[in-house]
Amino acid sequence: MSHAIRKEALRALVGSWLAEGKRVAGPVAVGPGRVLYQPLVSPERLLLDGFIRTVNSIKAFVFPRHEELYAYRFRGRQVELIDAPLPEEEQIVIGARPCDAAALPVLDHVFRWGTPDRSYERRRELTTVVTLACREYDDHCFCTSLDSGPRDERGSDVLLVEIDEETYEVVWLTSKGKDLFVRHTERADRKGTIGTGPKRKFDAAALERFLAENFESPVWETFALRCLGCGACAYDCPTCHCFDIVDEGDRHGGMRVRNWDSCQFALFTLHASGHNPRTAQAQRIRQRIYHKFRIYPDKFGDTLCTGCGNCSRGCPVHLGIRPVLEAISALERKPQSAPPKTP
Amino acid sequence: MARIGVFVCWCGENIARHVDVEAVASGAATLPGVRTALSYKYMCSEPGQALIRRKIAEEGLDAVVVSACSPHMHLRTFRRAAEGAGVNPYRVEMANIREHCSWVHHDRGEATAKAADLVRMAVAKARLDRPLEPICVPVARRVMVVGGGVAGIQAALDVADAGHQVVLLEREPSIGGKMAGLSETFPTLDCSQCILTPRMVEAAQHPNITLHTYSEVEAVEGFVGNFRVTVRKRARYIDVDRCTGCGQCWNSCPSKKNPSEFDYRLGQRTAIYIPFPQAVPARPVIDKDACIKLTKGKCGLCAKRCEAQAVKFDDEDRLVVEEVGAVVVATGYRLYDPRTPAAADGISGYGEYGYGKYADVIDSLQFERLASASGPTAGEIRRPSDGAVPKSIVFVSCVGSRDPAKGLSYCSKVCCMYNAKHAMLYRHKVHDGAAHVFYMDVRAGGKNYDEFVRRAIEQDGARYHRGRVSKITEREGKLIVRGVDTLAGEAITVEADMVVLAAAIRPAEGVERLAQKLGVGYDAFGFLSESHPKLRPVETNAAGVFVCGACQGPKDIPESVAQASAAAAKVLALFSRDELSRDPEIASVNELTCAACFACERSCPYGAVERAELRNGRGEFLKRTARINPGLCMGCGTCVAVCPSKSVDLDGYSETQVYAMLKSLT
Amino acid sequence: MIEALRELARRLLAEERVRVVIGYGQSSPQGPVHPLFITRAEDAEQLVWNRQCFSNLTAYLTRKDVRALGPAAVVVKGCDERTITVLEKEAQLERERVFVVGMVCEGMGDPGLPKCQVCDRHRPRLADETLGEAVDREVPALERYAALEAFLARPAEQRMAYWQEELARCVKCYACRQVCPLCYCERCIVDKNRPAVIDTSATLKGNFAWHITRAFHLAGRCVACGECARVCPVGIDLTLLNQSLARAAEEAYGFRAGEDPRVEPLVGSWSPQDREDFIR
Amino acid sequence: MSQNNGFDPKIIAYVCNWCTYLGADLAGTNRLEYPASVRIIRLPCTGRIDFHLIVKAFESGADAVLVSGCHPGDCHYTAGNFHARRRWTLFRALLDVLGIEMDRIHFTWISAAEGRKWQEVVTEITEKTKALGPYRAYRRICEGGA
Repeated sequence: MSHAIRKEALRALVGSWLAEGKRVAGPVAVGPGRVLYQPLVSPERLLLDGFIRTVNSIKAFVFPRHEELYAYRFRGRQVELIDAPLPEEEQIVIGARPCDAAALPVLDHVFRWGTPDRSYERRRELTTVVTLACREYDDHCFCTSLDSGPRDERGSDVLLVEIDEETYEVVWLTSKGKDLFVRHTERADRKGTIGTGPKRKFDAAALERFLAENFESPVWETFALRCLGCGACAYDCPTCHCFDIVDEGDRHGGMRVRNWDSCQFALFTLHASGHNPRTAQAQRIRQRIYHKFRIYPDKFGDTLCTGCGNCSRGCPVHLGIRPVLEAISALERKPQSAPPKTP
Repeated sequence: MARIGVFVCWCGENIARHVDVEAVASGAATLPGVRTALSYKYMCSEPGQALIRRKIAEEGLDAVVVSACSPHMHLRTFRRAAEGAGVNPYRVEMANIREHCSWVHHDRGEATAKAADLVRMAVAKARLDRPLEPICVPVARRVMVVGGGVAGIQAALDVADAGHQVVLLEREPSIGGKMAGLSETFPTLDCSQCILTPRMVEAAQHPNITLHTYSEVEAVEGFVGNFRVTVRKRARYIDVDRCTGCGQCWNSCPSKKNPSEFDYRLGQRTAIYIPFPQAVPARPVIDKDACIKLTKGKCGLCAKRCEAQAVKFDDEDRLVVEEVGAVVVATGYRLYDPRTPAAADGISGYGEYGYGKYADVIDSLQFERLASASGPTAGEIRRPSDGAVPKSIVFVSCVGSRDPAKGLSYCSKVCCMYNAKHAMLYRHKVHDGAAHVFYMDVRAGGKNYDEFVRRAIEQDGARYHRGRVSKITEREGKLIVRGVDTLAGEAITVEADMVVLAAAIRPAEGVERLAQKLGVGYDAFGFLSESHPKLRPVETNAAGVFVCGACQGPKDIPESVAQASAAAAKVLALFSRDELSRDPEIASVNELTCAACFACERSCPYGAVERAELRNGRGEFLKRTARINPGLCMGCGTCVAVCPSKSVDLDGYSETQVYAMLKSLT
Repeated sequence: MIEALRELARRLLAEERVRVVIGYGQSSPQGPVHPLFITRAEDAEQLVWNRQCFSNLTAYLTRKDVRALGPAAVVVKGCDERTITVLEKEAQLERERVFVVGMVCEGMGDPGLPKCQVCDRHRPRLADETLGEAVDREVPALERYAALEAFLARPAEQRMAYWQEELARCVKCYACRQVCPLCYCERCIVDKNRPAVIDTSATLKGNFAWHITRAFHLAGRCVACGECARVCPVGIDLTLLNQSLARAAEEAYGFRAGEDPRVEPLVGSWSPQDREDFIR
Repeated sequence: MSQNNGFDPKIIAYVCNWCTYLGADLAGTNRLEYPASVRIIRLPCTGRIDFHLIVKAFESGADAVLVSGCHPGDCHYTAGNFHARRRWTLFRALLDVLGIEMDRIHFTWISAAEGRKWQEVVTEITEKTKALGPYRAYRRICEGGA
């Protein structure tokens, strides 16, 4: 036996959340062929089918692209610091993909490490993630290569698995998730079923071997030629979490704010002295791969990637992680003498 | 953090009347970087400047904000004062709370609030001022004098006599200006031409003077010490170098009935002509609209007669470039034309006086020609209509002057004197004639001036009526002048044979265009603006450009000549230096971030941007970059605006400063 | 055409006329087409040419690591080649160091991109060698700006509301900047912090400032390759901004960026007769 | 100034040092009164006035912006205003497509002699801006957050 909800009922439920004044976000079509997680204004705009996944991720709902840390006010010649108010609104993310939700525990390691990040913590508490298991995949998807899959439950509060065209199975994974759905489901005798996910695209073990020995490999330069050095991959990534802190204000005072940043920007590592330790795009691409697959794992025992493929999907030149890891994996399989295929 | 002193000036009552200067100062004292803020009655006075110097020493200030008048008025003054106390002069800023505030906003609350804003902006800017050192540029010791009337001639001769080169420019075919056409001059009644002609010749023959007649300023480039003036030499149709001035041409010219400009249309001249016998240079020009050869293609008699073969019918305008270090503007005046209303000037005109309608209503410059021995009547007073000697003349003062309702608000200053002179000259020549003068006041301030007017009335019997003329009509060959005598309190009517209108003095035609080329300001009437009405009367706000004579305001000959000598003295002071120091507020490139797109190069009006390469200590090529040549940059900042990465910045108006000023207004 | 292209690439590399050929590649027949760098003659068969060759590859001509390879050949479409003119005018490349391979193009995408519907440069004109045969058709200026026209027909408040909604999505990933062949500054103005001209925050304020800046920095320069809008991950139609400037340049000064290598850049030149009906 | 619900518009004027600034000086010398709504930022030349300054003014809370310099042909630096004119022409097209209220951006040529024109222009744009009210749309942009 399982719990189920019909799709219209789900939409009505979303409507009732909105009516209660809750913040709800989910996939919305913002243009031809372009679906993004966006705050919902009406349940009708929620998109549950007809796309592989959004180009952005749900991380913005716990780690906004722009966040006020604290305010400062000039009082004569003194400066007064005022804490930014912590978020208070409950929010529900509906229609998240497992590769989005699985990123949340990954982010947790970072933001709860050492001194916990108060506003991140608060947002995590206030956020309920309702995930939709994947039935379709595209060439960019590679969750299975990282031992994840289309119904990965990590990070989700509720997992919806399609039973048929009308109905989802509702699997509550946390009490927060259960509270949302418990009175709105019907009992069903079927469980939702989905496939095994995208075919494996590279060998993670081979990658590990390669990274252990090839920090100085010329292969990084061949990838770098194509990379334009924008931040689309990092900003579309559910796990990338680098930020920049700046002050913005006027003569009365202002705000210290935290904004997303990307290690792919040429000036990301520019020091105040003028020195820049990563002057070449090759170094920056290498950094991104190493951080995700070696530095972060060494520190937290997990991978800083869920295999969502957004870095390629949103990439102006269709680079991103998968093509790089595929090439590396191929290199590891071949004898070392052969030069890498031109990316 | 900067150590700024804010000094708020009362300017006597000028600022303090509408701005609460104490509140402005106490508000300024709380601003970041401000060490001291105080107000004082006259900040530009010596005690005021001493106060600034003392505070700089006491408080260890490194920047100064003076909240007073326009920086165009006193920035230099305060920079010098601050420099005297050891503050870099380019760390001095002014908040203009007089011209831009107290003089234009009379609500005390609003004016004070705005003044506080202006001070805050200036402090924000001063906080970011960099200390700078002036840039030195060489001076071209050569002056251009624009206008060859008595003022221009005087200025030219003074500078030339001091040993410097002068380029004297005159629009008409001959130098001499208005004075060359005057009869006798007040208050001495000496012959105008007798005193001027020798000076004209002297100017023409002076080894240091280059004369361009029939020429105008086409364009001006450059800056003080280094102007490049393009002169348009109008086609004269005469090869001046070949011409001997023999007169064969004009004596043989069949086109004789052209109104003479020099005689103000009272006489006639030929198509090829010299404006008057004593013209300098004594070389003719051809009036291309009157010349039969040039209009119809036949004739050419003058060319046939010319033994020197100096007539060139194919002559064209030529452009000559003169490089000079200074310019003196002496473009003089013209008379207001009482006939036509000028809507643009708000002048409704004096149609009721019948000027242009009745031949015997003339203006005062025309009367000068009638009274002049070299004039169309050889000095006999004869009326234009029939050549009869008028037995009664009415002289009308203030036609256009002192009449904001219909004419111009200002006093033309010289009319009272020449009215008296005209009455006197007429009575000397026509003993039984009646000279009536209608006047509003008689303004005869000046050495021997009032005595001169008294003489006209008491010895020469001029009849003065205090009042305006309301209408002039013609009846049976007589002009009926209706007016009022406000002293007698009665309307009076005078039957006159001739009426002379003392029309207002206006600046010469086209002076605005010239002023614009030179960057000189002018007032609503077109008179050029001096830097300061009292302290810098012949300087203008365009450095290196000076004014003298009636282009700056109505004046008589002695005043014009005095001003011309003053302008010459200013030029000589400028030329006494080998080089000028120029404000170093110029652009510079951050060569590390410059993308070398050279948008700046394309936008620079001075060609001051160079393409350069950046190399490391070992001389290895790093990148290309734009670079500013500080000798050529004039600091307009156009490069800053077009630089996409904002790798160019302009000292004194830097990006940080402008944004800081904006921020100070939030 | 594709064989001719590969042959040309092979020849250029074999004869060492260039060190790299910048063209298009495809990892699988259904996969997306991406920029490809060929440095060995034998790899030339990896080059592809089809209706998915969107990228304006001239963006790579100013890249430091690409330049370091040596003289380059670049595959261009008619729309792309105009950037080469602009880059040359702005001293960003030495034309003789670049071998321009022009591809006659019937339009990209299926159905064709909007820019391809009004394209009047199917056949490159400035290339060193052009492959393929086609005829250009003249497109009236109005047709080129039809989308802009339609947008401008909305009242100003609606336009403002539209941009507030659109730009609210911008995350400032700067893909628009990085993909643009004419955004070659090493230190973009948005990264300047003394003073900070543009808020780096992806707030509405920072986003307006950024997009105004990005668009205006391309005034009289943008060749309408449309890459900025195509790559925007959040789907903001930046071409409307670019077009507004392009049309103003065309209307006021009869200027189209990159069309004529003899004409001086628009910003940085002037005429006393320039119109000024908006100036009192 | 309180006839319009107490709204005192904030107007930023970018003016060139040699013409319009002196024109405003002349207005002062001639005691020509006008509303105290304008804050002048003096720059050497209109050539220096780039579009960022206009954007920044609105970001700083301006309800209107005035940009003013020498008449064509009178530029102290010979051509700065010609360069500026071309840029403004283009920039206006961009602002227009963005739906920026064009009634809030004013361009004038005011010479050193035109004190009266300065008075008229400031008076007029102040009245116009009062009628338009505060520039709420741009305030919304600035307060819109992320």
